[in-house]
Amino acid sequence: MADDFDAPVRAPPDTLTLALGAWEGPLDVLLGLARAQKVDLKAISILALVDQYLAFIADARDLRLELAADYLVMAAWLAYLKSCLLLPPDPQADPDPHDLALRLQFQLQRLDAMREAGARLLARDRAGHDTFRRVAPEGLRLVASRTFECHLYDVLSAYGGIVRRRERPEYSIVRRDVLALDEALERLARLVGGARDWTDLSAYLPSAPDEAYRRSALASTFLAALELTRQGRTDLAQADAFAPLLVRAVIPLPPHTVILANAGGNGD
Amino acid sequence: MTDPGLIREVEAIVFAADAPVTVAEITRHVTAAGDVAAALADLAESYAPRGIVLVERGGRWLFQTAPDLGHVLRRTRTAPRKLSRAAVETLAIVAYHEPATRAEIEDIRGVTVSPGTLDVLMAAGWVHPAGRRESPGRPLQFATTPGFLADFGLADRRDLPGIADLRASGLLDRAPPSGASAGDFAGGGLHSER
Amino acid sequence: MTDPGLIREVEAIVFAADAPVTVAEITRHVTAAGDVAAALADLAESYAPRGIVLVERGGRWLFQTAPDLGHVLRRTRTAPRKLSRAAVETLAIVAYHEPATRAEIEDIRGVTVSPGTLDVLMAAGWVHPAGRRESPGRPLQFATTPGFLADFGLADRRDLPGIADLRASGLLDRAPPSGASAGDFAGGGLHSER
Repeated sequence: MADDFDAPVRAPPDTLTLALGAWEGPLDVLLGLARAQKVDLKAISILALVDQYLAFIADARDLRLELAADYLVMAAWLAYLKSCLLLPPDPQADPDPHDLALRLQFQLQRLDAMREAGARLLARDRAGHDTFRRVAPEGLRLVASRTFECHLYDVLSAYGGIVRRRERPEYSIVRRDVLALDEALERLARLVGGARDWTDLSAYLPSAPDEAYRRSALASTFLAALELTRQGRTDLAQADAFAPLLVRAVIPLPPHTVILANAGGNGD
Repeated sequence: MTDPGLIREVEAIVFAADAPVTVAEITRHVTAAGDVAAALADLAESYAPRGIVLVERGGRWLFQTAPDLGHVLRRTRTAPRKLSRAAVETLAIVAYHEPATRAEIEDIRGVTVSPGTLDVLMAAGWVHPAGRRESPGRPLQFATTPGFLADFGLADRRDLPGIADLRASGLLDRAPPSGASAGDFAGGGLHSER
Repeated sequence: MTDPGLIREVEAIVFAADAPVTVAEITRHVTAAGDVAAALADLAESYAPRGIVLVERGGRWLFQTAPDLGHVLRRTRTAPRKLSRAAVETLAIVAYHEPATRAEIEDIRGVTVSPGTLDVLMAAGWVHPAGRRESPGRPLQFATTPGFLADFGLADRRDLPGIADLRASGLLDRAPPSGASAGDFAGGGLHSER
């Protein structure tokens, strides 16, 4: 197999070497023989070509060269083709031997054309042979920049979301921040207990640093005092408008029994 | 004027060389006669206004792209990315509470703020460091940039809708300046702890 | 005349690209406004007499040294590996018949395609698989690449030497014009199967 593409692609026309390694199969040999006829491939004599091929194979055998099977298959097929071509024309023959001959001619022409095309391709201005490019171009770079998509609405709704998230725990805390009425009732009843002396109601207010809690406690404790008085369990007295509101126990009672009864009916 | 044939050879040799070449190396390869150094000078002059220029670096010649065209070869394409929810929330908190420290942002969001989140907002040009808080640890504070107002179509930070309503409801009240640590800020403002 | 700023940018882009570039690729990089194709045409014209030329190969543009300076530059480079006769024939068959199946290559050459032949052409970047033929067995097809056109100095496939004549003479058809029973012939004789 020739590795040198600059060498002539075809074998020299007159001397057909018998070194089979130089041939790329039976079609290559046939093309070499056809070119040796020194005529246009369209005008070659198929019969002469067959004879030359069979002679080539006979020579190879005489020299005891090992022939690959496809060379022998071709020889057998060409011998058959020759016999068909020499017989009187038989309209029933299928395939028509003349079509087969045409087909062989076409194949030789086609292979020859591709050899020619390959040679002409190699003769062009080839990269690395006739033309040269930059060895290490820098390359182009497309860098995706970091632009971020965000709209005012996104910011506002995010902030709204944060606020809503924070509101939930706050409600539960605020509820603990007031002194509920039932809690105030229980607390006042417990604190007043059996105290028969008049005592300023404000003395019973819880002391807390939180202003809001203290105001809530004032309101609920006042209401608790009114409720306990309505139930007849405490007395309330006031000397004057805005004067201290005084409270005292009427009957000492265990606180929890009463409170449970009243808490249900007077929740608000 | 140098022989145009020599100039063409020199031009091709420098272009196809696998590294910058010296005058001696070029001389070894040219087939046309003449002064290679003069050919290089002529070439450099004729290329000067082009997008490709011929330059000498330490006695070696090479073609390179014109220095002012770097931005063309390394073209940046804008590929808008959506901000993460964490980033949007952080941006909102900074906008409503600025200047805000990272601890404050974390306290308000109720989750830690990953370092990348503020980086993204700074890369976007919407948030920037705004000095240190004069409180223990002197934490860095963050504020929005004029670019934030411009990008979000706000003339002023006061234009942030709803901020007045939120403040009136007590939800945005800052802690008194005396208790300036992060915990106190949160305690006085958006939530209360007992 | 095209904007000189655009021409400079196009010049730098083609020069810096690590492979031949299409007009679309160039357009993605330029910052100056204008007709990139017109700028390329102007550039090609201004480079034509130089030692470096701007050429179009298969719709892609590249700078290369002027072909007549090959003898100067060959001395600076190690010669590329030579192609075997089988490889040259196979390349020609693929180029002129593409897409071509392995069976078609074998039918034309009359021998089996050795495994290394197509590999060499694919490694060189000249041939690549191009889908399957919708015929029994769905054989793989091969076609040439844009790199093949660039490396063999072909503006496009119509530039393949003599392809119009070959097509007109029917030599690129699968069977002789007479319409003989080609299949029987190939099966019985010339086509060697192993």
